Amino acid sequence: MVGSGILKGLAETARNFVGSYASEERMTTVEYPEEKLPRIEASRNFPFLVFDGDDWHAGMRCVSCQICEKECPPKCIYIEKSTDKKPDAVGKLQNYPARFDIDISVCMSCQICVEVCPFDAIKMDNAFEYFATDRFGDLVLDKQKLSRSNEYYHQIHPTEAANVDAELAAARAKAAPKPAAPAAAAAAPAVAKPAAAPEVTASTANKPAANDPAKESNG
Amino acid sequence: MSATATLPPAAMLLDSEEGSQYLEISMGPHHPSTHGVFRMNVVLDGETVIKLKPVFGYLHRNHEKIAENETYLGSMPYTDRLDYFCSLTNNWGYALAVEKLAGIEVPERAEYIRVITAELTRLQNHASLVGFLMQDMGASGTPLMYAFREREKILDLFEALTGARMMCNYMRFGGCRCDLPAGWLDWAKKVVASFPKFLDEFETLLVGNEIIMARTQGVGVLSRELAISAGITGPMLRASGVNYDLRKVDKYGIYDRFSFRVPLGDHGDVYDRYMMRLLEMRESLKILEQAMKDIPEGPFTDPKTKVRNFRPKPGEAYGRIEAPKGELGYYLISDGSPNPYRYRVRPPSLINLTVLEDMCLGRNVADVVITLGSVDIVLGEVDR
Amino acid sequence: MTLEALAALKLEIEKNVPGAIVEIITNPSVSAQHSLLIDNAHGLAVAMFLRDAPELKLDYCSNVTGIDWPSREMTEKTKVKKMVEGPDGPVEKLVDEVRKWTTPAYLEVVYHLYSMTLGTGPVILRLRTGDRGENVQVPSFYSVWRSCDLQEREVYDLYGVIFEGHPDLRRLLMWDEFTDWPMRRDYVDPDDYEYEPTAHDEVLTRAKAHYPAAAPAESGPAEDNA
Amino acid sequence: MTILFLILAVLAIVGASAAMAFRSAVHAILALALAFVSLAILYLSLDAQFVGFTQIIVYVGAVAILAVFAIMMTRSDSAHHHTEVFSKSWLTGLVLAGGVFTVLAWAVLGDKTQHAAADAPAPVTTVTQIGEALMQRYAFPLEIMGLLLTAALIGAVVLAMPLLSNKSGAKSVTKGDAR
Amino acid sequence: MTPLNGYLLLAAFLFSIGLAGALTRRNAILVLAGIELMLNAANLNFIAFWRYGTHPEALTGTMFAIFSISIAAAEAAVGLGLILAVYRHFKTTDLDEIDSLKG
Amino acid sequence: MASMNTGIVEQADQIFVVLKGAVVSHLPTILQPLVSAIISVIAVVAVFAGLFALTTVFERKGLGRMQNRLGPNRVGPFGFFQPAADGIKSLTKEDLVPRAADKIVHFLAPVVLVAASFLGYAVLPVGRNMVVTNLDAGVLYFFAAGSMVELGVFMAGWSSHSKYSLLGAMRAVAQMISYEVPLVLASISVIMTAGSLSTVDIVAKQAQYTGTIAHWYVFTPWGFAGFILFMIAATAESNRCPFDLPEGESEIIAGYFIEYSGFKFALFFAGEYLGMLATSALAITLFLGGWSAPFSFLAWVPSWIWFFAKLLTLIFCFIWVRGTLPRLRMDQLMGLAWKFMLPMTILNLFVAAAWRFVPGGLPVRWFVCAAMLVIPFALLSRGLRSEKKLQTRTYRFAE
Repeated sequence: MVGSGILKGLAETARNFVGSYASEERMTTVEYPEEKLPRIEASRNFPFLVFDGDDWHAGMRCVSCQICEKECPPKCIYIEKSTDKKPDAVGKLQNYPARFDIDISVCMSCQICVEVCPFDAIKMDNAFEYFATDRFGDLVLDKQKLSRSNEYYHQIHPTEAANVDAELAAARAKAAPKPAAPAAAAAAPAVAKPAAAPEVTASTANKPAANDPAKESNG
Repeated sequence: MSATATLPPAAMLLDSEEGSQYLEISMGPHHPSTHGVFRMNVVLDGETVIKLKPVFGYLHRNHEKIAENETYLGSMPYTDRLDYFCSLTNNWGYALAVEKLAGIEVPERAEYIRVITAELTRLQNHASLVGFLMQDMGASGTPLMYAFREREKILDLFEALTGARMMCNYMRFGGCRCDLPAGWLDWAKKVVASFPKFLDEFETLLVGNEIIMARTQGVGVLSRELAISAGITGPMLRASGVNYDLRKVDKYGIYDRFSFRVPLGDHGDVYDRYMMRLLEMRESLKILEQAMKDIPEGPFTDPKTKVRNFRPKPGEAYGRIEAPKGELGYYLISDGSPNPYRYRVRPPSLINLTVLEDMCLGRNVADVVITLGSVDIVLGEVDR
Repeated sequence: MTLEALAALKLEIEKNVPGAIVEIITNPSVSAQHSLLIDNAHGLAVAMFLRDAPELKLDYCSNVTGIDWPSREMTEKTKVKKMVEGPDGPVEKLVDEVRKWTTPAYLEVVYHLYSMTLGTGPVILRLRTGDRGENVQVPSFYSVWRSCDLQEREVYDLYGVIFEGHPDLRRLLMWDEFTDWPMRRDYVDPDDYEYEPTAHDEVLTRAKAHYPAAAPAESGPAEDNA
Repeated sequence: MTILFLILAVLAIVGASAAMAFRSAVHAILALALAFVSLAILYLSLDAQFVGFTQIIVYVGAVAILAVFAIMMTRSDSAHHHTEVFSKSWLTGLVLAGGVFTVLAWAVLGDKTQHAAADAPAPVTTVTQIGEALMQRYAFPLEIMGLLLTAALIGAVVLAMPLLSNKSGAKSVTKGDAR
Repeated sequence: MTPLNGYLLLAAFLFSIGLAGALTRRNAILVLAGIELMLNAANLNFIAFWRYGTHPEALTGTMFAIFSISIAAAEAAVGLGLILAVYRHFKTTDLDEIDSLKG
Repeated sequence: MASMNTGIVEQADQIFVVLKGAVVSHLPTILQPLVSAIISVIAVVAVFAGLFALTTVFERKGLGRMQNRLGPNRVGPFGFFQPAADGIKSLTKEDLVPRAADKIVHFLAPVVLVAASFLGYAVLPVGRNMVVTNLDAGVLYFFAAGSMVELGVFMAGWSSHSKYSLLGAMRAVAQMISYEVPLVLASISVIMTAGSLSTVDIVAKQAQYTGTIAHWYVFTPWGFAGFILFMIAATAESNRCPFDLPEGESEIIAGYFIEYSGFKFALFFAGEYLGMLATSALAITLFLGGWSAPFSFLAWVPSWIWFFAKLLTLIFCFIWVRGTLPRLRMDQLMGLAWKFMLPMTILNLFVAAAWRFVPGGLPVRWFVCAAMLVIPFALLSRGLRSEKKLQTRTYRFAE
């Protein structure tokens, strides 16, 4: 009879209406600022520069090889090489970026810079609560604003960071026999932090980062 | 009353020989039902459409030109932004074309991952399309919210795999960017297993509803002949009764390994088009179950293919896949340099709009809205 | 489609469409999608034949692409044995011979045809214009395949190929008042620069040139970091 | 001669005059609706409840709305067409109307018959009474009225029904010509 | 002036306005509106006579008004239908033009 | 219930009446009727305006719950101060008037609309002895007030000078005129049975009990059918989903009030909800026994609580339907009015008459009357299906 389909539909919405009070998992939404969804480990947002140790400038892994600048599809990275050299994460003397800017109003979070970086120096952040008051100044991040500690990297992407550290340690071990590697030893403690369980769902990096320049610079 | 004399009502009416009896309205680009910044210039006689001209280009950013100035890899994230609902199938289409051009073999596991992600994409695209269509019919968002509830679960899966919910940028020439993370497959199995429950709910809510039947049956009819001639593809073509699914015809990837059926409609109206989507979701679930059962271990990408400095030999290739909206093709010409000499996207949304006027003439405004809704367009792809 | 099959198809076309000049363009890439170049005068007839021939039934035109081939300076070095007047008489010697020529400039339209009925394809058709200036006409296949409607309009819009016989040849993506052809390779962006925050000095310079009176406050953060 | 009567009378006259004088047909009909409402309230003040409400339903709810509908359908809102509002013989009409009013006013004012006093008790009329009257004394006129309304309904539908050829004409509108 | 005279004068004035409108307006719809106004004026007379008459319990005035309103409704419907039909033919509702075109 | 002190029950029931009486009695006799009327009017306006505010929250929360969302929950406890926030927002928003608009009519339209929406409440008894005025032709008055809303709608649509608003106004007026016919016809069956146009009388007739069951008209076959038909027509009259074509946002964006902003927009919103509340209240009065309790043993609950409880239930039904159904098309809407609603309401009139005159006990009357209603409906369903107008389809699959 005409109308039975409508009644069935009404029953369905009524079931959902009652169900929304009965079962929490039905709810599509969460009350955002108070309640946050668990972070998914792989999620990415904007790139940052990893540094080892405590001094962001001394520990910066980037050697300003400018590969990311060339490969970046929207061309949002701008690098100037330094004229002098400093030891890199492995201990080799390398250039460092005199200037490293990322225009995050142009960046489209594609992760290609991370993929092409041979030095594991640039990684993807997953902080998303950005805001800026100055449309022009605040959206171009310089290298200080971009740098994050290796600990922070471990916090947001534990599995990936553990792999990276293992690779770096191997590279360092290869480089170690050669005598001039005092910087490598200094950088070594960065490996200390144990990686969280490599479970995709489990990562809930809600604790404030130990050294989280993103919050300071944007807050 | 002098203030009102500045804009006579005659200006609202078309100046035609028959005396100004037609009303010309511009639906869009800011209109709640045009699925983005799409515009239709509609001429109405009363509420009957007597002329309809789509106007494109509000979202045009010359994607093809950008890609021609970009490396082969650099275009991959831009393909995400074509049909921003289905970035993974866009990735696949582009990767497929490049693989054809450069003759790259894709490892088995990568093929399975591609099928899984593509079918998940199809699920979320179809579910939300049906939701949007109901929204166009005025259903206060309830079906759309149900669809989004399920879509959210699939997007979480995408995020865990690729790092992004919509702009995945996941596939690479010769495979995928990264392997499935630990535990992902079990999670995906759970999502897929709970999906039929949602489909049942959706169908109870929608399929028997007399109002939906009355609104959609016999509306926006597209004949089989016109559909073929106009190059309509995807569910819209199959709703007109043409058995043409690239997963069956081209058997690209590893689709010949899965058993699934292709639903076909007989009337080619809006009702058939939306039922096609509902039925295709069931079939996609079948493919997903098989793929997730059979997925082998192994490399997730072809190790011989370089990420950087990728220069295919000169030549050209056209690769196409069955995207949720229809046939998505990429045509590439290489001149041996790191950038493609010519990069062309064959957007299903745009070509499916070819027949919009044919489907809408003689119907009224409300029918135009749902006919457009049933075409399933995304303006990122239409305008590129 | 293999080269042999394509050659057979070429013969078939030439048999059924008298006067048609068909040329096979080989594709050196692994995809091996070779194509047929058709002369403009018989384009429509060939298209009709391909659509209606019972053994072909190419009823579905999937893709219409425009391509710009500007004239290019080509140089080719070949080693040629030549008699060279040596100090002790003519000697046969390997000599580099540089051959220079310019490729003809034309616009090309590529059609990818499939058969929905038979599930075969693709057959690739190419049409070429006389040059890139005045002679940019090719026949429109609108009357053969409706799917050429919007796609040919797009090619017209972006490349300036004029499709003769298209009933509604207007700009598709660009606005009606636009005059240039943006997808041509010699297209230069107009200087309607929109100032964006950027780290790139060259872009910034361009932006400043566009906005000569820009206030110092707006000069961007790039200098601050330097 | 209460204040209420004066207010309503002024409203009715203003509404009616505006209805006949406004350039825009829609404005005229809206003014006419004002006159209709004032008249309805006048009926109510005269203790004719039923007639008052019927007046609003029929005149405001139906006649005025139908009139604006007709104006929309015939696109005859003259506010912005630069045509004459009044016909060529407007002077004749005005003089005639003035003459009619003079005669009527003379007759009304010259009438010396005694009517019920101003403070006469309001007659009690219930809907029941009206119903009974309609069903008994006025049964025949009621039937005739029903017949008339039915005939009017059919007649209006037939008159207003668009010619069938119009429908097929809509489909044959040329497509393909620019915009 | 008795209350009745007031109502009668008002009715007379409204009637004249309606008459003037019906005679002078060019727009056919407004001519119809004028006629409605005249009918209304007549109704006011009926009600007033009934209220201040000698036999209010007989309901004559009310009845007359009710019938008059019904007829007015029928007249409006048919009249507007006619105007629509005329409009379809002449593409105008201007009475002077309809007069001069003669089909 | 025997143990209940009837005095307390009586007092709870009549508390507002007594309060008003107490206030009025302190005044001089000449002022008493005027003050009494003013108090009643203010009370009705305040209560129903408040109810309108509450309804908007209920609607948003209810829709949210049906869609598995929370709905507004930020302003005040459980988000119930949301309408206050909305009101402040709409008051402080800039009032935009289109340049080409007819300024005066544009301004008057919301005023006419809201005023007309409020007029109808005068005859609705919200409790025992609680009615602003007991008119002899109360139902007629209600419809007269309702018919003025159409004028307001038209004024809004026409004066905005926008194509969408004009389309919306034409749709709205056509729809309201069409559905007024079944609305009135559905109520006539009640009026016929009750023998009165007075809302108070109609409720009084239903507030009697046979055994424990009240004489609500909805408990009869014709009353039930009439109630359903009335509610369908009422949904259309108040432009609610699935008949919300005049403002169908996906088609004509917002319909006749598209060009309104700020407080005037809020007035349209209010007018629409007030109309919905008024027609629901009339449905309660005509079919659901007004303020009376359904069972005699529940009669101790104060009458006004019954009235508002029923009103909220009906509002929930409106929200429920809105959360479920898409909207109809214009021609289908008109077809429904003239081809389904009109014949069914007329048929219902005959059934109502038959209910009175069919001999034999209650079961026989039930059977006869229900058959008279169900059989035509079933035939209609079959007809629609055989014409393949409304049919689910089966699909073929290619392997």
